[in-house]
Amino acid sequence: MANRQVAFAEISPSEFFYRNRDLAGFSNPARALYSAVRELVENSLDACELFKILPEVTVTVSGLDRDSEEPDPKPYVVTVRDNGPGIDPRYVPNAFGRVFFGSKFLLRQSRGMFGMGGTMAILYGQITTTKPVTVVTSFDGNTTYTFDLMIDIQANRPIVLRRESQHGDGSTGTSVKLTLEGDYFRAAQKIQDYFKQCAMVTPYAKLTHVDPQGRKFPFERGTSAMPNPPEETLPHPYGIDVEAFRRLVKQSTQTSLVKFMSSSFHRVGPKIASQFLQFAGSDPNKNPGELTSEETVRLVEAIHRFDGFLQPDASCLSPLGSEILDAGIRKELQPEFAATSIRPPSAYSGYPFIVEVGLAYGGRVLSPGVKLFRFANRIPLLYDEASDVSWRVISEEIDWKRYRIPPEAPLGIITHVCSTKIPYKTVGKEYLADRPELERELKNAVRDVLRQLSGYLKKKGSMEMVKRKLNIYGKYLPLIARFSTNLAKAKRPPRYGKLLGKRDSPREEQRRIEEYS
Amino acid sequence: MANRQVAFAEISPSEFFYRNRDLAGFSNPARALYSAVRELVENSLDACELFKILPEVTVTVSGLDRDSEEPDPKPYVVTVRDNGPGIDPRYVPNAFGRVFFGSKFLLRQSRGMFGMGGTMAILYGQITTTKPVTVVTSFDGNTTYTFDLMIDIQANRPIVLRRESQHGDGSTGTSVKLTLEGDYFRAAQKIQDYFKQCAMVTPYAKLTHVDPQGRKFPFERGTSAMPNPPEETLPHPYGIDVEAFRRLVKQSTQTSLVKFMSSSFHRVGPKIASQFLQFAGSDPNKNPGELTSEETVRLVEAIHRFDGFLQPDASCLSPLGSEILDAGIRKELQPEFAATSIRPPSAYSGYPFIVEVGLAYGGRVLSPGVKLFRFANRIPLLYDEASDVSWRVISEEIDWKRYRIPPEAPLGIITHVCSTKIPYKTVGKEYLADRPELERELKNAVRDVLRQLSGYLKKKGSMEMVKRKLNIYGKYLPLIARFSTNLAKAKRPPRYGKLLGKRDSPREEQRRIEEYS
Amino acid sequence: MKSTASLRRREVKQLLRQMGQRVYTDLDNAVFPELVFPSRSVRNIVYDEGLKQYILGSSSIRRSSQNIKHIRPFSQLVWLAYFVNKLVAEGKTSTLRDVFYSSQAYNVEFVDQDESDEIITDLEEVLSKAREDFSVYPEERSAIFGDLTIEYTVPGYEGKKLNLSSHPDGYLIGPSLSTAEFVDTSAEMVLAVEKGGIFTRFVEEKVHKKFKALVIDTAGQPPRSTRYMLKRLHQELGLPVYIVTDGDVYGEHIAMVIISGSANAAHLRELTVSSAKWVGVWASDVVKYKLPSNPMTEADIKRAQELKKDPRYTGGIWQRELDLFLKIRRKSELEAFSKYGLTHITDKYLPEKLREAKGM
Amino acid sequence: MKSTASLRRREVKQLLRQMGQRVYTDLDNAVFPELVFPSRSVRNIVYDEGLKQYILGSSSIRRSSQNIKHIRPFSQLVWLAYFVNKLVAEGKTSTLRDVFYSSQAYNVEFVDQDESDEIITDLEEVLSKAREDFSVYPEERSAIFGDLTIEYTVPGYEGKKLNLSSHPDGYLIGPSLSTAEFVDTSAEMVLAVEKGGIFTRFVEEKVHKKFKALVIDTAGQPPRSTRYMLKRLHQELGLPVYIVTDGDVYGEHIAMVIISGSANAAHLRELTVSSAKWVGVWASDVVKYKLPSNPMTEADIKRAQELKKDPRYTGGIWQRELDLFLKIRRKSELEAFSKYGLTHITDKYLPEKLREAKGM
Repeated sequence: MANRQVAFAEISPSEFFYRNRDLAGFSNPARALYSAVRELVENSLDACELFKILPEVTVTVSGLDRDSEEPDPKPYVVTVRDNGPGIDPRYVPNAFGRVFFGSKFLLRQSRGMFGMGGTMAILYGQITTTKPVTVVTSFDGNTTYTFDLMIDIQANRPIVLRRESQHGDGSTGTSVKLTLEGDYFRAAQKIQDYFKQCAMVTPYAKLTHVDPQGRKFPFERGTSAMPNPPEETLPHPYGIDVEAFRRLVKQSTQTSLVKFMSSSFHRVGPKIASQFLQFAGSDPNKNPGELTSEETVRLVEAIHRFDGFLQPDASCLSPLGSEILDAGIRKELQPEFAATSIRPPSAYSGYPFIVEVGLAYGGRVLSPGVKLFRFANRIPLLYDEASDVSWRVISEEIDWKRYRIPPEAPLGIITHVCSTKIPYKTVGKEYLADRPELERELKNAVRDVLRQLSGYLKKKGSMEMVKRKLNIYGKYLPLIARFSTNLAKAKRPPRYGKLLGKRDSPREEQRRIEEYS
Repeated sequence: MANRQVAFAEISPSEFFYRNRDLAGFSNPARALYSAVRELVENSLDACELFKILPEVTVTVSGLDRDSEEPDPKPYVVTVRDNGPGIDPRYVPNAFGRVFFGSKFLLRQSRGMFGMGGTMAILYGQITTTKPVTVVTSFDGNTTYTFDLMIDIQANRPIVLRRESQHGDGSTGTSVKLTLEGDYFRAAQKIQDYFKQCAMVTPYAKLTHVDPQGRKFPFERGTSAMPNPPEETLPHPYGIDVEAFRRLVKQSTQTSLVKFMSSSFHRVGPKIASQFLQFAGSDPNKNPGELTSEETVRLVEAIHRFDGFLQPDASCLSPLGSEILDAGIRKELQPEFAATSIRPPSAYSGYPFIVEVGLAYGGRVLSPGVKLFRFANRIPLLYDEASDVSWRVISEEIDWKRYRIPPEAPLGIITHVCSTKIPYKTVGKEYLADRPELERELKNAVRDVLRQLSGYLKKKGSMEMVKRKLNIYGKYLPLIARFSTNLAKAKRPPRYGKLLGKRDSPREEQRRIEEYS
Repeated sequence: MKSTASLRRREVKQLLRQMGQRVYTDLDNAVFPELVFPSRSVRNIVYDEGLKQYILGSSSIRRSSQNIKHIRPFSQLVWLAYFVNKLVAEGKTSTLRDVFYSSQAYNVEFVDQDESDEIITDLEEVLSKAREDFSVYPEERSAIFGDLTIEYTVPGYEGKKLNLSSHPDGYLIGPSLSTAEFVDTSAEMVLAVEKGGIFTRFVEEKVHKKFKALVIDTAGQPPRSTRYMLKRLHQELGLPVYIVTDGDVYGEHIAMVIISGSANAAHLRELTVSSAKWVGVWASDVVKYKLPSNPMTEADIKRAQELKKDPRYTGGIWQRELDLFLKIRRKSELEAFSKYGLTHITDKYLPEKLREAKGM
Repeated sequence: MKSTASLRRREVKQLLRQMGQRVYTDLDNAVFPELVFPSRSVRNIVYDEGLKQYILGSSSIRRSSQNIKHIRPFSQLVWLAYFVNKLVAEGKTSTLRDVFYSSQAYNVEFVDQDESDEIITDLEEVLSKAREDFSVYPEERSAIFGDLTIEYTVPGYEGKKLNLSSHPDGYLIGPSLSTAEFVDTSAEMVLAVEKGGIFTRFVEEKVHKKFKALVIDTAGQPPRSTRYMLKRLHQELGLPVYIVTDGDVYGEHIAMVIISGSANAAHLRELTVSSAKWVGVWASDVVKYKLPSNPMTEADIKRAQELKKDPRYTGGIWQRELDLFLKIRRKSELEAFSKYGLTHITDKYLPEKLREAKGM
């Protein structure tokens, strides 16, 4: 019996994602090219915004062999250059060559959620073309560093093939150039859509896309107003688990439970901390480091039962705001009418979030019918629309008839959710779950912009109505006179001219019209 | 400028999945309880089958505090005990306490695809209850080892709290006991369905479920026939990438390309290897270890263009087979009629697969209408039915009218796909992608079982028809006689008695009936 | 018997002239004219226990030419009065559809025939007259047969007489029959049947002679002109009216409408024969005569449950038969009696039911 | 004029007896009896260029009582012959529905009325007679008006005469009119109109006098008894037939069916008046008279495209007007002429079109 054995092996995180790359959006050459572009662009934008730099990002996609007439899929070179804060050269190899090493593992609003998109792009490039990635960066403006990197997948470790430095030109920023097997022919539409929609919610960014034929698609800056950078926040007690609690205890230098509570949690001050500890039956002066395992569990259970904690606030979030959203919509959709609605902060499972909704009506860009543009932490979401909570709200929760909007009106609805944790349903980051709190806020915001549109259409319509009705007495009274003269067998028409004369002025007329409408 | 810096940090794989546990099916207490049960059961079944042991698995779920009347969610203890091959004590801590350490990282058909379900269950238990997991195992029957383990999440490392050994009773097997916060009230239905459907495709297993109220739900063995254990297979050249190719080169001891090719790939022999190398323009005698990076890329590209490779065969797969599938259907659905269709092996993207479809009609278990039971590598798939390729085939691709099956017929359709790699659309392992090769095979198999049902119903119907018609002349001829007598104004009825006398025997009658039907 | 038809015509002409004068005078005095008539909204349709029929309540519509939303329908209403005034004067008739198309020469802009039909009903209310009185007839027509001598009043036929038993396929009840005077009859009752096939059967089997009856084919739910004819036969000749329908809830309702009127003609009170009797086919007949029957559909059952709540259906056979329909959940057609021979319905069923009815 | 109606009755009785004798003799000789008649399957309906109508081709149905699938319909067919033989003998009529219910006393088990209707058509084929000849009439009936004196042949009215201009609402064309003899007429043409409202208008406007016409209301697509009446008027009295319909493809098809017959009566050749003329409303009239019109629906357009491929529609005005309908994509009703006054259709349109028709 002794020889019957199951073989065990360990694999590295890179190895795991190498094997299951479709989990991260790298399932085929078209999707991989699209994912590589968006992951790198999002890293650039995140970095710029954190330091409140007006972003300038240039994305070039070109065939590895520029003259080749080979059909897709084939190797492409993707270069993404930004004017961000740059990266300290000490971190460059690990940041790009190691899965689970990154800057996104904080409670802070950012586009990336899983901290591995960039590395996945490099990994995919390497396994399909065996080319290294080239990273050029300057974080102080004085020196520019150039790295050629590959990944030792089995060890999840960067291999530095080249490291050079030269004199900088005073500006900071990072440029990433990688080679991967892609299918631009099939990815082109999604990439174009991605830039267009990105421009809608980051009108303060200058984005430039150069396609494999060398054509330049610039998305110019529409405003230089920028949202405040997101801030890191403490965890909210609601939604905390035992493991997280123990880590906070370990990190804390406080020696009493009450001080620990009021310094480690979001919106928990000494007063609420005392109330809670009384509720939990714990000694406020106890040293948190001395909590037994059982005591920890009991305390966490008490946290879940206590209803005296304040709702999370959203100071840590960085919404677009009405001005930027409006500018983005007007710039990209050129509508006849635009409206926005910014909801107050709310929270689900301890994570604060803000819903912002924009509406565009008419103009030359939109076609008839409702088009939905979905964003989460400023990322356009392009796939699986019908599974998204926004779609559900728009298609099922809104009583369209109430707003008297013609069914084929050219309408764009833009939804943006920002949060320290976006409730994505999958790693693909393409659609949001039906959290009731989120659904409620979306519903309120959509209703708000529809009311605004409804008001606009009514105003526009009633002006036309007045014009149309101005001459209505003049049309019908003569008919009434004619028929009644015949019925009454009268010899002459009635003197109803005075009734028409009553219309002293168009203003008087309009008053009357309004009175009866 | 130097001070503006992005903070970087590394996290461990455990940490990553701890933070994003909804990616692995642990998003809430109900789903987590269900996922923990199924992951542990599937590990047990995989282990037994690999060694062709008739599985006996007992799953007990009980409240941590048995007398507590507390409402859900609350801590539950889940114990899964099997009679499998056991685990070498050297591997126990890492197998259970370390993400990315496991036995599933091979090209072999198994229920688990990502190799981390069991560890995720333990991790989830630990973060919600801080209780260790207890593993009891014997791999030789002589000694039984008991471990109490926890996971150091930040380090992705097991912590062994207890390691004891005692004298065994001669039998092998493993028992895993973990404590986690769960919601049995909401998970009960899915767990019940899971066992019922499991029993349908593993009728050779004895499964027992004991619920929190102590009620026992046994699923007895319906057959002792067992499918052959799945075998590990070499990779097929179709779908290979540069990284994988390089690894094969590194592992190989062959010193010529032709020998390397014919010993490292599935269904590539010396002849095909030579043809291919000629096609690629490579020297067959070149030492593969001396390939440059560029040469490697060119060779892999040539592999993708070459159309002389054989389709993968399915000797490595372990389908249920007609006998076992039929036994499972009869045992669980007790139908009036059952049929199965086993398709020949096929392949998509280099992965071999086999489709097996069963059908159940009538009986006391099924209710009117079509019910679909989906399985992949013997796992029941319970969520997101409408997104699955089987559902699409049944609802859109089948012309039901052709089979003359009454619309409200009580019908069960069972689909089973086995493959070295199941094309799951998400990590949740709940539905399969619309691969055209898969769709075609499912369609053919479903049509086949429907044809069988159609034949059965026709035969059943025509027997009843014969009985009903036996006396038909006796009924109508007297009427015809009566009316024609009246019309002809005849004085006596016609002597048609002889016509009835022609019915020599029922057999003669039936012959005539068949002649005219 | 007096000449009711010509009296009616004179009265309508007078009413139309009065309406015109009111409008004319207002206009001449520089006042926006308006017309007031009862509202037909659902809330204003009430059941009158005494009359045993639906009537309109006290809410009114004030349609003013000053209101910009009313001026178009107001003009249409005055045009319609003008148009039918010409019809009556010239002794011509028109259909609902004709009215719609005729309007197009006058710029009064009906959007569709539904709209002109509505205005016709408005005029019925303003004048308190049925549209047949101002020469607007429906297209569907039912038929009559039996010993009744009439005298026409329509142009070209004035004074001509006709006996309605002279054409055994029956006489269409159209404008000329509706406006004819009744001269003489030997009939002692009116039998209203729901279906043409049974009407023909009754004529063939000489029901008009055997039962001294005038037979009317209502062709389903009878058009108003036919209900008006029944009313006149009852009122002017004093004949009792018996109703024979299919054995289903729709048949029961045909009888009810003849007896108690319909909600959408609640503004007209001259269309009901409250003493008329529904003699069958009852649900109890379906059982008693073992008639071939079909299961009631979902819609049938729903309709029966609605009618059970209808105030007209209080008490008597009405509730009893509805309950029985709902219990047996089956329905039969009049033709079902053919199972027992074509003449069973006239030889057996009808005499039995008429005997029964006289005791009701 | 000879008494065609009584001749026909005698002929039918004889045919029924022959059929009975054939079946009886077979049975008596211990042979399974069978009946052979033309197949009505779509493949056996062919267009006869000479007759300009659909007829049945040469395929036959052999219905044998030996075939277990045929014996039930065979029995039903013999029962039906037995049943109508009684009807004819007793001078009674019956409807399609009556036949269905009457069968229930005889154990011949029709599943539904569709099935008994089918067997009635089978008997039409076996006897080569229309069902009206063996006293089975449809329920829908159309009407006639004008100076035609008829003599009834139905029981109780034998020898009685009636002039069809004596009731201005028109006479229903039922069994007694269908079987009456034509005695005398001053009419010189027959005008078949599609709608009751226009029929009444024609009568009111004395079209029967002005144009010396018999006016027939076909009530939409005319029932067979009406087509049979048109045929008789044409054949026995030599009157030309003119058809006036709505200005749409359905109107055009009503005219076509009167002239060339329908596919589902391809087994009967005595229902068409091949010299009848469709005088309007044509698509070109819609344009020429600037009639109020509505857009054609999807269904209208599809129907027009189907008819374009129909062999009966080859050439002449038929294709021309279909093409124009498809071009203008609008349709008008007969009532649309009311826009120009109620009498415009009779004063202007009809004379113009009849003039035009005489040149056709």
